[in-house]
Amino acid sequence: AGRGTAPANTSAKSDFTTVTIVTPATESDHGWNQMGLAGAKAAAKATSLTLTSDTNVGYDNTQTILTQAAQKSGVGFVIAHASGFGQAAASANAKTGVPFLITDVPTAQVKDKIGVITFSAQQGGYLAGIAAAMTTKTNKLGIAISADDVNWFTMSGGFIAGAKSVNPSIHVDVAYIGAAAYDDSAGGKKVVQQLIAAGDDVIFGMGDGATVGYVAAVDEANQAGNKVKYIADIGDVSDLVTNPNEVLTSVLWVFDGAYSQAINDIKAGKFATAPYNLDLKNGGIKLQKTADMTSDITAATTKAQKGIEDGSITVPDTSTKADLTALLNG
Amino acid sequence: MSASPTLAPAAGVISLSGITKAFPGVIANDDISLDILNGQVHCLLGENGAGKSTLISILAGMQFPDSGSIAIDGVPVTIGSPKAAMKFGIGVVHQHSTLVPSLTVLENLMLGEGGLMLKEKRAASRLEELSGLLGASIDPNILASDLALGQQQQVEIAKAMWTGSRLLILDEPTSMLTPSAIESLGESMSRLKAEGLGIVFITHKLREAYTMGDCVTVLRGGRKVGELTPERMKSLTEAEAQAEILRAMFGDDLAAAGSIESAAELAGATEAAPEASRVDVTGRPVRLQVAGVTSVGKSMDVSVTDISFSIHEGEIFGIAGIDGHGQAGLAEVLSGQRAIASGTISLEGADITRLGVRSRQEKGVRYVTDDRLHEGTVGNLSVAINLLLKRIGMAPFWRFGQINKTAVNDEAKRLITQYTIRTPSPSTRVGTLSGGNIQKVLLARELGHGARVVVVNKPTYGLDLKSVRLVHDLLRAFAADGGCVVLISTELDELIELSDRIGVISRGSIVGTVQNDGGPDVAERVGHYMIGGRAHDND
Amino acid sequence: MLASIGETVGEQSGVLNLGIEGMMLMGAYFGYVVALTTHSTWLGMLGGLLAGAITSLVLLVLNVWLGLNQIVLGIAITAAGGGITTVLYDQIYSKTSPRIPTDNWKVPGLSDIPVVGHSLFSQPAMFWVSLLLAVIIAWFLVRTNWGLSIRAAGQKPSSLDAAGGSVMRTRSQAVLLGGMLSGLGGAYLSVLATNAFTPFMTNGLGYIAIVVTMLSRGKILRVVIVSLLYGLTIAVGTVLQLTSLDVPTDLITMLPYIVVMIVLLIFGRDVNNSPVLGAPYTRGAR
Amino acid sequence: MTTTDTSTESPDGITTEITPLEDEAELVTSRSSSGRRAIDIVVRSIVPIVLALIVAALILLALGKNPLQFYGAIIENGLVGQNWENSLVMMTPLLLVAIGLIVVFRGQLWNLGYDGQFLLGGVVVAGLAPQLIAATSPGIAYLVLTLAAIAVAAAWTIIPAWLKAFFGTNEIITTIVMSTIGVGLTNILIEYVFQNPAVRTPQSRAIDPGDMLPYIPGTQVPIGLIVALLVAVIFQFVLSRTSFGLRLDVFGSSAKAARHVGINSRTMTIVLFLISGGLIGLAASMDIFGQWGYMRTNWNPSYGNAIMPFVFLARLSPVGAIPFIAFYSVFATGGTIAAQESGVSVDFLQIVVALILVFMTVTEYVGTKRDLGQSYLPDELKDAMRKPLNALTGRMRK
Ligand SMILES: Nc1ncnc2c1ncn2[C@@H]1O[C@H](COP(=O)(O)OP(=O)(O)OP(=O)(O)O)[C@@H](O)[C@H]1O
Ligand SMILES: Nc1ncnc2c1ncn2[C@@H]1O[C@H](COP(=O)(O)OP(=O)(O)OP(=O)(O)O)[C@@H](O)[C@H]1O
Ligand SMILES: [Mg+2]
Ligand SMILES: [Mg+2]
Repeated sequence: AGRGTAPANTSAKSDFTTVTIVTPATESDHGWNQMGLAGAKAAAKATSLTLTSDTNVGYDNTQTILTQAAQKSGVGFVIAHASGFGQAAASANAKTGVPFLITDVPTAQVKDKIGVITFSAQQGGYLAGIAAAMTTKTNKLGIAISADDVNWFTMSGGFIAGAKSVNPSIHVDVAYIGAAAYDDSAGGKKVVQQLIAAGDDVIFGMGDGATVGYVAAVDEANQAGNKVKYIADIGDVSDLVTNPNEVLTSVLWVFDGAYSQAINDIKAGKFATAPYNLDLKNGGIKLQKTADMTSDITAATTKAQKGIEDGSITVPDTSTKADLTALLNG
Repeated sequence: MSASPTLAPAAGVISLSGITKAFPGVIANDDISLDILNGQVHCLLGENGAGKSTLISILAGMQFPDSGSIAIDGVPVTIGSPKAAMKFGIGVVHQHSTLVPSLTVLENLMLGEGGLMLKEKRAASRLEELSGLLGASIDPNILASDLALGQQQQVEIAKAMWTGSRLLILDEPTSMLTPSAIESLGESMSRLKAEGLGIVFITHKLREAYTMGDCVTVLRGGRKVGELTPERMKSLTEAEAQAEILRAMFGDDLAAAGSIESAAELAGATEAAPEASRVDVTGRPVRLQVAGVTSVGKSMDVSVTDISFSIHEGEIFGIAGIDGHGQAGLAEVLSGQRAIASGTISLEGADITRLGVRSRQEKGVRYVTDDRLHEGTVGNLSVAINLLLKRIGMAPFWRFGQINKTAVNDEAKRLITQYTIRTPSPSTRVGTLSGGNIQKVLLARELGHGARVVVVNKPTYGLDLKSVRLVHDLLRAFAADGGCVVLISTELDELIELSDRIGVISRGSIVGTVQNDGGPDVAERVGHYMIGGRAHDND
Repeated sequence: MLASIGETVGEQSGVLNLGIEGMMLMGAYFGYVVALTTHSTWLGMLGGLLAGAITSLVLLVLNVWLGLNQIVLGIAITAAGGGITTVLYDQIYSKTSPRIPTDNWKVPGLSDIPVVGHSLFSQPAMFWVSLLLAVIIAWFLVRTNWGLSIRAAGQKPSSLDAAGGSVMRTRSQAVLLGGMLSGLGGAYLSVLATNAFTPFMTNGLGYIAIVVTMLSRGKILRVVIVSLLYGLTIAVGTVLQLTSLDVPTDLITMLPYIVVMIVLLIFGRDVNNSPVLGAPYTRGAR
Repeated sequence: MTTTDTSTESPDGITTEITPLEDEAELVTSRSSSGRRAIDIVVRSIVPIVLALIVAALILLALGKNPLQFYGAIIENGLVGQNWENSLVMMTPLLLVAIGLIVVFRGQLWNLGYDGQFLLGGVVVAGLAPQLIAATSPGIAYLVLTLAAIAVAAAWTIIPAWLKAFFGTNEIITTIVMSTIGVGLTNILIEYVFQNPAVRTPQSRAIDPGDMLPYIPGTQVPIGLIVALLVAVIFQFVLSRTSFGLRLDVFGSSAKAARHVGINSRTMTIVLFLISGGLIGLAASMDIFGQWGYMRTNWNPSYGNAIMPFVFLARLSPVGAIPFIAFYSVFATGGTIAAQESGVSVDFLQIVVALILVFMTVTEYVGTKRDLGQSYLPDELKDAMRKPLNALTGRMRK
C-alpha cells in the first residue's frame, strides 16, 4: 500500500514573488500572532517581497489551508506560524513542493523543504524572573499559563530559575487555566485573582486571549489598593492597562531576523540547513524596556544576559509540565 | 332548518346556526344549526366521525368554524379561545382527560385562572361547594394521578363548572365509567339541570341518551340528520325513540346492517341477551393455561398479582373490571410485553413463560391493544406495512433481510379485501384512516395466519354501532373456528354478549369468575365482584 | 446559575433550549458593547439581558409559535451566537480589545455597611442578585397562577389550553425569561467577571447550565445547590493546580463533567424531565 | 384501487416534521405523485441553502464586504485547480459522521457526543499506527486500527446508551458530557501516552506519508472517500430495504409501538448508539489514515456540528446526504480563505450554517402545512392577530 510520491515539480524555487504567513488567531492577541505578523511584514519588506497572510484560521482545517496557501500564485514560501501546524505543513509541502517554515520541532527539519524556527524562550524567562524577584515586596511570584504549550513551560522554567538566582527562597506559584485555554479570558482572570489572593505581587502571564483576563485581574487588584505588577510575554500589552506602570516588562519575541534569514536562505538554496532560533544573542528574544525597569534591574538583567550568552549561566530547559513541576518543587 | 323554536320559560338559549367546519378531505360539520336550552340535557348522537366532537370544540373555542354563527341569548358572539368560552360560561369535559396528573386536584382546578397569586383558600371553598352539587367529596390536595377514574371525571366536571358555567358539555363521559358511576353521573346531571344549567351530552349508547337526555340531535357525515324535541321524546317509548334515532344515524345503511332490532341489540341499546346457541366448550382441550402469574410492575395500577385461569379451545374468556385495575398489565403479561416475576403461562401444554413478544407471536399468541393509535399502529407508515408489522423480517415478505415489496403488497391487498378495510390504497399512511378502520387493521393483523389465542383489550372503545358490530362478528367467527379469545372490556354488555365465562379483575387480581349461562343475573353477579365482593364459588 | 434558572423555567414549560450557549454569548457580547459605550455596568447588564431576550425570540417564534424542531433550532442558535459575536468582535474590537473601565460594582447602599458590607456585597454582588432572583422565581413557580401555568404547559399543554390558559403565551414567557437570564449570565461573564469580551468566552458554560438544570429536576433551590457544587469542583480544580501537583490540566477541566457523570450514574438515573419536553404544542393536533 | 368508496383522498407527499421517510410507504404511489414528491423534496432541500446564502450575502453587505468576492473566493478555493481534491478529502470524514448521526436520529435518539467519540477513535489510530506499521505492514494497521477506532468510539457511547435504555436518562445531555470528557481524555492520552518524544509540542508520532492510505488512482484523494461512499450506499440499503431498517423506523416513530411489535427497545437503543459511535470511529480512522497521519492536543474539527443541518436536509437518508456534504465540503474548504480574503472572521461560516438550519426548519414547516392544506399560522396566533385587526376594522366602520 501507500501512496505514490509527490508530484515531480516540487522542489523549492528561488524566483518567487510572494511570501505568505498563516496564523491560527488574529493579529489582535498582543502576542504570538501579532508578533509573527509583524515579523513577516518586516522580513518581506527587507527582502522586497509581497506578503500575504491568512490569519485566524484556527487549528482544525490546517492541512487544507496550508496547501491552499502554498498553491496561490507567486507564493514561494509559507510561514506556518503555530506550533500545531508542523505536521500539516509537511503534508502540504509534499503536495505542493513549496518550502514551509514551522515552529518548535527541530527534528522535522528537511533541507530545502521544511525549516524550523526554535525559541530559547527560557532565556527571556530567566531575565524576567530576575526583574520580578527584584521587584516583589512579598517575595511571592505568580505564573499563569493558559495552555499546555512547550514554550510556556520553558519560559516559566527560565522565570523560576531567574527569580531563584536573585533570591533562592523566593516562592513561585504556577496556575493553569486549561489545556487549551489560550483565549479563555474569564478563566485567566480567575486564575490571576487567585494568585493575587495568595499574595503574589508580580504575575507572569502566558496566553493569547487569556492575557486580557490576566491584565484585567491585575488592573482591578491595583484599583482595589493592591500593588501588583504584570509581566507579559511575546508582545506588548501596555495599551491594555489603565496605568502603564502596572506592566513591569514583557519578554518580547522578535521574528524579523529569523524570517529574513529563512527567505534569504531559500534564495541562496540553503534553506533549512539549521534551525532558525530566537534567542537573546540574536535579538530574537528581549525584555521590553519600561519605566519600571530601574537601573538596578537593567544592570542585573544585562549581566545575566552576558552570562547566558557566554555560557557561564545555564538556564534549565523545562519543556514539559513535569519538568516544570520538578523544577518548582526541587 | 334550525331547531324547533321551543322557548323554555325564563331559560337562556345558545343557538348555533349554519356552523360549517372543514378539515382537509372531510367536512366535519356541514351547516349545522341547533339550539341548546338551559335546564335541559341535549344529547348529541352520531357514528364515529360524524362531527360531534368538532361541533363542541367550536363551542368550546378550541376550533373556529369556517362559517356560521353562535348567539347566546340572542346576542351574536365570537368564541375565539377556550378562555372566551369560559367567559360565556361554557364548561367542557373533553373526550380525553385534561387533568395534569402531576398537579393536585386543587392546582388542576385553579389552572388557567387570572390574577397573579394563587387563591387557594377561595378555591378550596369553591370546591366544597361544587362537591355538594356533584354529590362527591374529593380531597383537594391529592394528586390527580392518584384519583380513581370516576373521581377524575368528577374533578373534570367540577373544573368545567369552575367559572360558574351556564352550559356544561360532556363528550362521551360514560365510555370509561362503570355502571354505578354512570348512574351517579346521571344523578349529578339532573341536579345541575335543576340548577338551571344547560347540558350537552355526547354518547354512543342509545339507552343513555333516552334515560338521561331531554332532547336529541343526530349527526351523520357532518350534517344534522335528525332531532327529537323534548316533547317528542316524552311521547315516545324507549324502543320507538331508538328506532327513530337509528334511522337517522344510519339512514339507508341500516338495510346493510340488518334489521333495526339487531343493530340496536348489538350496540347494547337493549338488554343484552346472549345467544341461546352457545356451545359448551368445557369438554374441549385447554389451550391457554395461566398459573399464579405476577408481573413486574411499579405501581398498583398496572401490575397483576397471582392470576390463574385456563381457557379452552374456541372459548371467549371475558375480563370485566373497572378500568385501570390491571387490565393492561394482564394483556401485556399474556402477550409477552411485560416481564413476569412468578408463575407460568403455557400454550397447549408448552411453557411459554419465558418467551418474548415475537416468539409468542409466532406460536400464535396475539394481542390487539387498546391504544390503537400509538401502540397498535405506526401512524406515518403505510397500511401495508402496518398490516405486516408483526411479521417484519419473515418470509416470504423479507428474504435475506431484504423486503419483497410485491409479496408485502399482495398480502396487504388480501387482508384489506378480507377485512373490508376502507383505505385509498395499501400505501396510504395508516394514521389518516378513521378509528374504525384502524381497528380493522389491528384485527386483520392479529387474527390471521395461525392465531391460536388472541387477547383483545377494549376492542370497541370509541367505535360506533356499525364498527362495534363488525368487531364482534370477527371475534365470534374467530372463536367459532376454534380460536381462543381473552376479551378485556369495560363494557359489561359486550362481555355478556360475547363471553363464555367472565373473570372479574380488581386491583390486579381476578377476584371471581362467572359462567355466562345466559341467566338474567349474570350482570348482577359480575357487578357483585366488581364492587368488591370476594369469590366463594369458583368455576 | 442564572442560565440554569432560565433553562429550568423553560424546561418546566416544556421547551428544551439547547441554544443557551449562543444566548449567553450574545448576552456577553452586547453587554460588553453597551457597557463599553455607556460606561455603565448596570446598562451593560441590561444590554446583555436584552440581547439574550432578543436571541430567544428566534426560539420563541420558530419553536413556540410555529412548532419547529427545538433541537435543530438550539444548535442553530448556538452556532449563530458564536458566529455573530465573533464576527462582530473581530470586525470592531479585536484590534484594540478595549476593556470596560472597572467601577467596582456595588449594590448601592448595602456595600456601605461596615465590615460585612464590603466583603459581602462589593465583589460577588451579582451572586447575591442571582440568589435573590432564584428565590423570587422559585416563589413564582410555586405560588402564582403564572407558575402553575408554566408547570402545566410542561406537563400537559392540552390541559392548560382547555383550562383557558394560553400554552403559547406561557411558553413564550418562559423562553423569553430563559433568554433574559442566559443573556444576563453571559453579560456577567463579560461585564463583571472579565471586563472584556473574548470570542467563545462561555466555553461550554451553556451546556453546563443544561446539565445543571437536568440534575436539579425542575427545582430552583436545587439549581442553586448544584451550581454551587459545580463552582466548588472548579475551585477544587484550581486548588489542585496551585498545590503544584503534576495533575494533567485536562483532568481538571474534565473534573466537573466527570462528577456530573458519576452523579448521574449513581443518583440521577431516573431523571424525569417534563414529559413533553422538546415537543411543540399545536392545538387540536391528532 | 382496492376497495370501496372511501370518501377522501389522503393528502400525498406528507412528510411530517423530520420523521424518517419510508420507502415502503411508496409501495403503490402513482408515478405522477412520486415525481411531484421528488421535485418537492429537491425544492425543500435547496431552498433553505439558497435563502441562507442570500441572507449571508446581505449580512456581508451590511458589514461592508463584497459578497460576490466572498462566494467567488469560496468557489475558487473550494473547487478550482486542485482544490476540488481538497474538498473531497474533507468530505470523507464528514460523510461518515453524517451517516453515524443519521442512524441514531432515525431512531429518535440524539447522539450529540460526536466530538469525543471521533477524537478518541482518532487518537487510537494516530497513537498506535506508527508502531504497528513498523511492526507489521500498513495494510494490517489499516484493518486492525480501523476496527480499534470503531470499537473505542462505539464504547464511548455505552454509558449514555445504557442510561437511556435502562433509566430513560436524557441522552442529549449525557452524550454532550461524555463528549467533553472524551475530548479531555484524548488530550491526556496524547500528552502522556502517545507523545512523540522527538517533538516539543504535545502531539503523537506521525505516520510516514508513504504509509498513509493510498490515493484513488489519478487523484490525491485517499481511498477513504470510496469507503465513505460505500458505507453510504450500504446504509441506504439497510435503512430502506431491510427488516432492520423498518424496525428502526418503527422504533423511531413510537417506543410504545416498538414494544408492541416485540422490538426490544433497550437492545435497539444500545445497538443504535454502538453503530453511530462505530461509524464516527470509522470516520476518525479514515481521516487520520487518509489526511492527517498524526494527532495533536486540542485538535477538534467538530465535523458533527458542521454537518448537522445537512443530515436533516437529506431527510436522514445516507445517500441523500452525499450532495449536501459535498456542497458543505466545498463551502468549508474554500470558506476559510474566502472569509480571510473578504476580511470577515472564519466564524462567519457558522452563521451561514445556522441560517441554513433556521431556513430549513421554516421551509419544512411551510411545506408540511401546504401539504396538509393548513393555514401557516397556528390558530392561537391568528386569533391573537385577529383581535387587534377586528378592533381596527370595527373602529373604521364607526
Ligand atoms: N388528522 C387527519 N389528517 C388528515 N386526514 C384525516 C385526519 N383525520 C381524519 N382524516 C380523514 O378523515 C377520514 C374520516 O375519518 P373518521 O375518523 O371521521 O372516519 P369515520 O367516518 O369515523 O370512520 P369510522 O366509522 O371507521 O371511525 C379519514 O378517512 C381520513 O382520510
Ligand atoms: N384536527 C383535525 N384535523 C383533521 N381532521 C379532523 C380533525 N378533527 C376532526 N377531524 C375529522 O373531522 C371529522 C369529525 O370528527 P369528530 O371528532 O368531530 O367526530 P366525532 O363525531 O366526535 O367522532 P367520535 O365518535 O369518534 O368521537 C372526522 O372525519 C375527523 O377525522
Ligand atoms: Mg372517528
Ligand atoms: Mg368525538
